Amino acid sequence: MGLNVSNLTIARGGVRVLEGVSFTLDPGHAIVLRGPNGIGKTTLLRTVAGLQPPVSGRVETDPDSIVYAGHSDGIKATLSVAENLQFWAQVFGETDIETAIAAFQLERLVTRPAGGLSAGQKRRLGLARLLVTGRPVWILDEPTVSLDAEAVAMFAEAVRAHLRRGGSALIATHIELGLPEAYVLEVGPYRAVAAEVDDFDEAFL
Amino acid sequence: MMPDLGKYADAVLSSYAVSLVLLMVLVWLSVRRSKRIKAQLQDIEMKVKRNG
Amino acid sequence: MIALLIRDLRLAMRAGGGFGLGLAFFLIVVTLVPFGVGPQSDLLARIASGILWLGALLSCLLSLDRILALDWEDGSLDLLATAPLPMEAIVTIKALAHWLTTGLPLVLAAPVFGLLLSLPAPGYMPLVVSLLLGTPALSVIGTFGAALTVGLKRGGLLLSLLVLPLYVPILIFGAEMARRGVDGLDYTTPLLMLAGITCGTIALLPFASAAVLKVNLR
Amino acid sequence: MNLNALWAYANPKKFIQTTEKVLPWVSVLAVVSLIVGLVWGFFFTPDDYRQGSTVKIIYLHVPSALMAINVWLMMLVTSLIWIVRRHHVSALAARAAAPIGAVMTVIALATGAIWGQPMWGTWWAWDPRLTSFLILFLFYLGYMALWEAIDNDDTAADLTSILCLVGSVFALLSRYAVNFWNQGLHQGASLSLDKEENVADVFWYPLLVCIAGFVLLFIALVLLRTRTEIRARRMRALLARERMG
Repeated sequence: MGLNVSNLTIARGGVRVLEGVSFTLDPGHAIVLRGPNGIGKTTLLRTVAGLQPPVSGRVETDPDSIVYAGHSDGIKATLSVAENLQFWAQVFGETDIETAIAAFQLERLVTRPAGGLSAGQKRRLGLARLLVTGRPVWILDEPTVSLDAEAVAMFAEAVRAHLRRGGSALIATHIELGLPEAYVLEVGPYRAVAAEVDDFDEAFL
Repeated sequence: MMPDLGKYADAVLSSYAVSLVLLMVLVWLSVRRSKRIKAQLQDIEMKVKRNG
Repeated sequence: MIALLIRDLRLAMRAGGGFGLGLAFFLIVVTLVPFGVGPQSDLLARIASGILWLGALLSCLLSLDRILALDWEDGSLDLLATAPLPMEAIVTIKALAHWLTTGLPLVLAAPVFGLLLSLPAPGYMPLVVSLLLGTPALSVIGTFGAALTVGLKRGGLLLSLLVLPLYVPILIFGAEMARRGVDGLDYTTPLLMLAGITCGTIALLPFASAAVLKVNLR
Repeated sequence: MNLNALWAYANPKKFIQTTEKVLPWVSVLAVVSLIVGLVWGFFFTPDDYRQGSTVKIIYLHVPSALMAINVWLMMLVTSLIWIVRRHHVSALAARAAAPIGAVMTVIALATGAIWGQPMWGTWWAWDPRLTSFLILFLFYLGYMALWEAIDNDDTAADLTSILCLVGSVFALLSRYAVNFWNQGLHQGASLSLDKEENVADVFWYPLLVCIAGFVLLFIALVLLRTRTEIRARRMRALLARERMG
């Protein structure tokens, strides 16, 4: 089960930002989205994840195959690391959290309240959540923010293992992840062309 | 000319006054905002066109 | 779904604000009323049912903005929206958790507070029943209001302005039922109306809340 | 006439062009009929044998009360059109109408209170009709506040439409609840429109003209304000595009 995006046009705050975006993400592959700030990478990821409707074009995928991780990790400060992971595992109908804890080296932190973690540790916990969901298509928005070099390597290894299991990943990032096998997609060329000013219609532009 | 309103003159006159004032304020505000927005939009349209 | 409910209840317990705060507010309202209207027990007895209903409504209102705001801020709502739970289920669970932490304690505490306000003996039963029937609707409507205002910076006041008019029918029938009970009158009609409104609200409003929340997550 | 042709007017540009021509006529008609109706009612009608000269308040009270409810109904319809067909003009018309409805509600309440003072001996009674109007006013306030509070126009349109739908149901429930709660002083039959035969012809004809005047005034204001909202919306869209470069 992959992800097929065809001729997608997306808008942020009523203004078109990207148009004609097309790509296919097959099982076992990863795509890295690149482009300057404000070009619409986050909007694109949210549209693909089904959080907002596209202006036009299609996203073909099984919505039950996608897991999304945005800028914030959805971590509850008063719950412990294990409780946080357990909750998300239960929501997605899974039980195993040990693999995820091991993959991001959270063993020593499991009983700590998540509120007491450092920013990087929180991020690792947020990424560990991806593993407990058991879903094949990862959609990640700036996953490596506040991670140190060692943790980035940890993350790259987790993604590689995920791809080996037949999963796939769509990642927006600015830094080098150390994933040479990933296909890099520059979104800059898809920047929406502004319409004529005089000819205004439903979109008021 | 003025009709004899009897002992209820206050009530009748004040209700007409209140209603007409409210209606006029509503109309005045609507018209004022309409003019202001129209002018602002024209400014912006000019500017956008100049910038291409 | 159970997991979400358990998590919300656990969070309410750990944060401490959940069970305690609403009840404490309720107690303060009940304590302040005699200062405002005088300590005569016949006067208090006459207004007790109304005060208890108003107090319950206000302390319910107090915690509404927490229903969704916390999950919005830390991104949990985005993640829940892509989880295999329908949005309707999420808002229903949220409302249920709010009721269990706010509404239910109020219902249980109402008889005790009734004593403080010298509520006449025949009034206890209809008061508790009316609160038991009415407070779930308050939570469900409150969740709708919370969903409407979830992304706003100054949502709290707006939330009250939006939610309070929606509370009118429930307050009227609930308080009417309690008042008729105090006077020893037949309260079947308001009981049935209240039950009907609550059932209708619980059945239909989550769809509106879910639609609103999806719009706000865009 | 082909019904689908009607939707063409839902295009903002077309709407502005069309209303440009219609608006002056509607405005003139509204002013003329309001002046005719109110002058006729104020100067050339007799006093009621029971209510004396206060009956003249009817020419403001009844039309404004009617409009207070009808404006909400119009907002309900345009909200539904927005939800189903997603025509922006429709959502903006609802936004434009809300303050008018709120003012109509205030006029109905104020004239009602002034009228109630000599008739019932009190400015305010928790009478079902008066109370319902007060609740309606709160709904208008909440609706307008929600529009103002949200930055993104499409989000605001979606949320206020749903609030309008839910609010309508609860407003109706409140109406019944309030009726049940207090039977009230307000004379229903003698002055209300449901039983028009009870209003003598001398009062009835100027009243009809006044109602027509209020309706026309509402239409003129809604058109004017919708045009303003469309322009404001286009202005925000242009500014947003400028910022994105």
